[in-house]
Amino acid sequence: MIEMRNISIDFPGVAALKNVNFHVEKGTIHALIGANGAGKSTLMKVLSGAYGHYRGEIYFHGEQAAIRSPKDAKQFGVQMVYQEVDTALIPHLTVGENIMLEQMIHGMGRKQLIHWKQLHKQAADVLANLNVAISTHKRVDELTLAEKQMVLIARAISDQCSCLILDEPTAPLSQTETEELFRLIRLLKKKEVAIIFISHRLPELFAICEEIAVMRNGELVMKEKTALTSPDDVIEQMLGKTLDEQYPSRQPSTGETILEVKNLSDDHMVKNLNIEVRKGEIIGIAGLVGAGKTEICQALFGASLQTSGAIFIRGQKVNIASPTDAVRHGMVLVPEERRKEGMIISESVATNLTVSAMSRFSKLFSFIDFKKEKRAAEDMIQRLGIVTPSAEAKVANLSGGNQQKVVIGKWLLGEADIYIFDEPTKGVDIGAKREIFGLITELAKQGKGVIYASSELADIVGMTDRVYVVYDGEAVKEVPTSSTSEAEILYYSTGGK
Amino acid sequence: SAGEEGASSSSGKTPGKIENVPERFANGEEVKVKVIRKIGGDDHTAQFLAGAKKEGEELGFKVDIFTANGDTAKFHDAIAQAANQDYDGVVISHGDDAATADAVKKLTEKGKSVVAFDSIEKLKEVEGVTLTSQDDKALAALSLDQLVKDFNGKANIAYLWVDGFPPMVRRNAVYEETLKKNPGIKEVERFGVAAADTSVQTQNAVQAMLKKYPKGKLDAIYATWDAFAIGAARAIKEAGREEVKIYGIDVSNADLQLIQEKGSSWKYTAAVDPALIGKIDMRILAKKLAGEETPQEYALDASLISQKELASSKEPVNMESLKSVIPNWGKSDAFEEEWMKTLKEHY
Amino acid sequence: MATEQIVTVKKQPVKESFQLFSWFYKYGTLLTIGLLIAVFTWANPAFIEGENIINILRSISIVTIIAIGVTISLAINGFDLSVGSTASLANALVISMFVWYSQNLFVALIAALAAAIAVGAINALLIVKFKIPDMLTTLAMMFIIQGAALTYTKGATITQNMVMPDGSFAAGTISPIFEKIGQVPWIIFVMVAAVVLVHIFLSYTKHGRYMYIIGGNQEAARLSGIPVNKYKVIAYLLSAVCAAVGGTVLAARLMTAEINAGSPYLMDAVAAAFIGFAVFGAGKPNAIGTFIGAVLIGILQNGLVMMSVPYYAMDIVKGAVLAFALGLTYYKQK
Amino acid sequence: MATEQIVTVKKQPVKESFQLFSWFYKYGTLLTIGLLIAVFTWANPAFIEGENIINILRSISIVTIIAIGVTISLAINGFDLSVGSTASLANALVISMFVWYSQNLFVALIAALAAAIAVGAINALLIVKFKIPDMLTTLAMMFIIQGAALTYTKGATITQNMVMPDGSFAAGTISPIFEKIGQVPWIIFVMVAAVVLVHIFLSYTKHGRYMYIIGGNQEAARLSGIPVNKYKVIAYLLSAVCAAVGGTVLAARLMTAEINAGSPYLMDAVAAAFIGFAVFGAGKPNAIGTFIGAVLIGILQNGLVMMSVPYYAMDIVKGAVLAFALGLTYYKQK
Ligand SMILES: Nc1ncnc2c1ncn2[C@@H]1O[C@H](COP(=O)(O)OP(=O)(O)OP(=O)(O)O)[C@@H](O)[C@H]1O
Ligand SMILES: Nc1ncnc2c1ncn2[C@@H]1O[C@H](COP(=O)(O)OP(=O)(O)OP(=O)(O)O)[C@@H](O)[C@H]1O
Ligand SMILES: [Mg+2]
Ligand SMILES: [Mg+2]
Repeated sequence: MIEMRNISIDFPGVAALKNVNFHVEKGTIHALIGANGAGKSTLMKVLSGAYGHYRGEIYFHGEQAAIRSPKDAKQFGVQMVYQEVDTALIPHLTVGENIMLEQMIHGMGRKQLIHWKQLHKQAADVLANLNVAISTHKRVDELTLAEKQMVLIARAISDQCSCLILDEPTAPLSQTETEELFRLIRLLKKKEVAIIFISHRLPELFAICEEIAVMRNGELVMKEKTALTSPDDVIEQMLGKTLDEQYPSRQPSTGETILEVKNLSDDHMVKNLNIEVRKGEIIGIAGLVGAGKTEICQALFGASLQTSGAIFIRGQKVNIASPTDAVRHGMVLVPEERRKEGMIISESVATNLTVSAMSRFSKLFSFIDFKKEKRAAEDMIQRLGIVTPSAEAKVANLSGGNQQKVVIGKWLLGEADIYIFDEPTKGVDIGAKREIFGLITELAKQGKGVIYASSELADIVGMTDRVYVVYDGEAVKEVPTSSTSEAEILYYSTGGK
Repeated sequence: SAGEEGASSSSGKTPGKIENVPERFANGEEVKVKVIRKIGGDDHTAQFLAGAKKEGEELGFKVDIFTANGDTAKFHDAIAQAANQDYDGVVISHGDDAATADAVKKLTEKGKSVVAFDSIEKLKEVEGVTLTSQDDKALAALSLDQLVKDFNGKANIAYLWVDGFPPMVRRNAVYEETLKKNPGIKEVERFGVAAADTSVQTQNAVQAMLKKYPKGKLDAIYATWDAFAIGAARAIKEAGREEVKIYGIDVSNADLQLIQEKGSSWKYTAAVDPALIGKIDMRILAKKLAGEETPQEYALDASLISQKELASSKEPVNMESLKSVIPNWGKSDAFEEEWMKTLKEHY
Repeated sequence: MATEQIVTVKKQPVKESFQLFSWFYKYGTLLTIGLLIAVFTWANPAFIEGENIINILRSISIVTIIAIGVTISLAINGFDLSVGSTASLANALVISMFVWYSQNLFVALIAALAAAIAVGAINALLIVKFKIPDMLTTLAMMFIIQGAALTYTKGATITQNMVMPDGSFAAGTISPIFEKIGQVPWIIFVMVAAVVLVHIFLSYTKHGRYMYIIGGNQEAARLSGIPVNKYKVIAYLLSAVCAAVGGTVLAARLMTAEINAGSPYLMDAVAAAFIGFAVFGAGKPNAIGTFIGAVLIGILQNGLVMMSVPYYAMDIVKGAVLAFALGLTYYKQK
Repeated sequence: MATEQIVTVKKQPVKESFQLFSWFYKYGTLLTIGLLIAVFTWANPAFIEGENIINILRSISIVTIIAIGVTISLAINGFDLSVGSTASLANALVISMFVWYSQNLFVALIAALAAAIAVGAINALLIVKFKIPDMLTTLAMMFIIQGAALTYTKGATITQNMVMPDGSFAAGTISPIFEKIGQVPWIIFVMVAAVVLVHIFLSYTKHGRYMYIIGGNQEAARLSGIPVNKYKVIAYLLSAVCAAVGGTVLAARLMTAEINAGSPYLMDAVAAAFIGFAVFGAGKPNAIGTFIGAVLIGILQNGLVMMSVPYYAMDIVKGAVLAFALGLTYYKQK
């Protein structure tokens, strides 16, 4: 149905796509996979009209289609849910308005006045179809990330849609929500919609997609029926090498308690949290989306208001009223929403990497030692394999996964005793995920305490020594990883006792 | 301060009969007047308002003052508001826009007495209003004629003037005429802005002019406003070009300071004592309240202050001590009735 | 209905203090206005009389009209600093049409409108085409328009019967109908009309929605196919038109064109529009809020004059009340 | 080295036009300055003489010092509108210390500094604790400080020998050393020192780096352990101190304290700081850029007077050149 021929596109300093040929048929689900920065989002942005300056042609049902703007794309029914959700939402408007955005823009015809009641009803219907419970009158800037994602999907299917592009839609979703999304995708497939599905989760792709396309370095290196290939093939095509074990093996050797939290509550979500982390230990915080994992991390880090409880570090009671206090006591946080909380997009990669370790790079009278800073930054770029033109490039122009690496690299340079990771592998390709797991394991080996919060149960099971299962802001269960399973954790996460 | 004491003693006094004063003031009933000035932010305003307030309070009035800082609409809001309040009389200053006539009419319709200073001519047509003004023609002529005399009718001058204000328009008329009569006086440059930082802008501009006209190319600067003269004097001092003489209009403490500085190039300034204007306006208002005859217009005499005269004083001269140097400065018994003296003694 | 069940979200137990603060956020400005009215009326009962209320409305009308324009530019997340000087220019043009060129009301108004459209178009061109940030563009334009108005009037005040450069008298007169615009009740009607029209435009039409969408997330708006540039142009045009209407009303009120007559309105208009953000918890620029912001400033100004606060201390009180209202609104908000 | 391989990415053939635009982005302002110098010198060779250059530097010194403060507040993505009135207040305080209270130089300077710290602290308190947006806070503070300065001077100009309210004369004299600060070369030295110090602070120390990071993404800065509030307080204190230094230098230059003498500097300071964004392609507020912005404005003002452009047309040219420089800088930039 859609065919993209010889698509190339350049950005200053990068050739993001090189002669890519890609096609999809109606009523099929296509997977698109590739390492971070391979060009997946860029290719799809070309198709959805976000980038008009590409070379090459796009054909629709055999006829050439001049797609140079989002409006053009929409005329052909191409809808895209972007990877960075915040770039597509209007924060100070309501959920209803955000969902019905396209109708407000293209569906009004000569009508000038907006029919508010009708708008909210239509939006509520779309959400009901998706089985999502969000009030259409809520402002979007009050939503959680997952809810925002749902709003965007709702928007995409609210309009006429012949081709739906989902750029890593499942990254912020938990298993149950992912299932809901798949139910919906299958529904759309029945309605003859072509679906392009970008994800870094291989099992997912193999579960739902009929065809899989792999990109590497701006080129399409493989396109195959899912049935005729295997995850290992795909990984090899994607990274140019095979990947052995996903989770690094390790011998947990735990020392004395480094962090102890007693009865911690915050002012809106976290209730009576009791956790303990020992040296060299990786503990997991598991739970569904919206269970309050992020809130727990924030409360520990002093980033939200604590209303009761006590925190002991190395046996000493400490007062952590702000992130500054936490950092001073050797505790750091890799936040979940990197664009909002992790990076300074207008600054260079180097500046972002060294921000939390500035004191180590400054001399007398706080003067910055630029040489030392640059060396450390380049070192970290190499260690993490961050794809960037240079250490001076702005992080705004890096691909999503590489941005995540920068945020993690920042804390690796920061040197702390306790590391809190909140969904550190979200949006990271398998290769890099493996590297990040390696880094975390390395930290544990050095005797650091690690808190790993994630809604990906496989990662929790694969990485941690002990798991706290969170339900509605409360740690309802503590289990040793060796004696549990994904199913058991899921059982507790959904409120089972 | 003296003013506040006057106010408090008047309110503290039990209302008894005051002898030999007009009926209106005889039983100590409170008299409230308001002074509303359109322009503000300069020393002239401060002195005018202080003069009016002082005189009013000495007469036992309660005097409220307001300046709109150049915001005409705010000026009119204040007048409209005064019309609604229980003021007996209003002094208006610089109501030079057309709408002032209507606004003043509203005041008189409500039975309030009005005296205006430097406002539109149309006010003369409003029944019962007295329009006072500085004699701008005399001000301009005094200093300009001195300039012509000093240079024997042959000089290159810079003209600092800004259009758009009635006094400025009147001063300009004298200037144009004088230039026509003395073809030897050549205007080589002109500049003028009326802004919040007029003097600093003028200073920077005159600096550039001095650069453009090296020694011998520029003889004098004629400044139609003291804010201009201040800027010019500072610029000349900074450039060390004291051979360029300044002839100005208006005077204030800051001006006197500059004129008296050693080697100052500011030679003459023509002026009316702004505090005296305020005082006389207040006296005319008092006469109106008393129901006495007042003229339709009144122009205050101007004097020429010279650097030489100031230098003759041993002490540094300021606005207060100027009267000891310049004959008749700041003194006028115009409209000062016997009963006013009685009132002043009483309060 | 099935929808209902799904849409409801489980309520969190919200704490008392939180509710109090969000109440303040919504009603802080109104509360401040209420307090001020109470204090001023207590000090002088004349404050609350009809005539004085009309005085207040008259005094805020021009600020409000200009502030409404600023609100539109804020809605697209822009910022128009040139409104004050545009008002000056419109003022000069309207009066000069009458006085210098003996034109009728219609021509005079068209002249002001044409100037506004030119200003708005240049602003929009620089912002949309040359991509100069809006604050900078409109700052530069502020100087240019101010200069243009000054040059046009040669720095002089335009009045009926004024002396022309050639020594003759200006023969034109200002239309008496025009004079009416500047008087009660018409001046208040113009203000109310501006507020209501822009309120309807921003809140009930799709065009207003598009502007908020652009203001909230320009990139998303672009990707959704909203002609972003077109709406930016419209916003700056409307902003300039409001400024010109303000300048025209100012002209009708003063019946003269003084130099830079419009510039003092910039600060007050910006303040009114900003205060308006928070009124009723809107959280975004809106016409009703802007009007209430202007009312706050107007009441303050009037009340302080009435209480005979020395003129030099007025700014302190004005600033302090502003800070108080803002403090009530924003304290404990995120 | 292995690092090199990863870090370097093969260069693409970048288009000519693109390079031209990025060159303009970096050097647009300097080019404009160059053009202006050429035009003015051609019109009048005296323009380029040393003496006139000193004139220009002297005339921009106060704007630059105040603009440097604005730059610091912009660095943390704040905005300080109260600098002009803070300068007025400092001016009034310094002169009054000498004239009214016969104090020495030291006391006078301490008074100005203390006022600056008070202003900065209140600004910071309202912004950091009460979370009032910075533009609004400093707008309110602008009124308050202006009123405070006016009340302090009772609306009168303070000069040596002035008449006091009780009829006596002010006996104090202004220190001759103080007068020197307002004269060449010292006034220029003060400016250069301010520019150099703040440049070093912002670009070479970790504190400056922290400020830029806060300006870039406050939430990320907070979660990186930077004490955001502390740095905000410092930024507003420094901004107020710069404004007070500007006001003090103004006092030394004028030797009097005029009413609101500092307020006209706000607009020019903001303009200078904004122009500075783009100088050398910095893309963020910076001290050197601000200085160059001030130079552009200063050259323009001086050159126009020299070319005898009528004063009322000056604003047009000033605005047009501003727009031109900005257009060069931003055209085709994203
Ligand atoms: N606007 C831009 N300006 C400059 N470079 C860009 C821009 N957008 C993308 N790139 C570059 O193009 C390349 C491809 O980026 P893209 O976002 O398509 O990767 P991706 O495959 O979606 O990766 P991820 O899995 O991390 O989302 C990257 O090297 C990126 O740095
Ligand atoms: N700004 C906010 N205002 C009100 N409630 C919020 C806000 N942010 C989050 N919440 C609520 O807090 C709860 C937990 O939020 P969140 O989704 O971040 O948790 P999580 O367990 O970290 O999930 P995730 O898997 O997305 O990381 C949700 O019920 C959400 O509605
Ligand atoms: Mg991507
Ligand atoms: Mg989370």
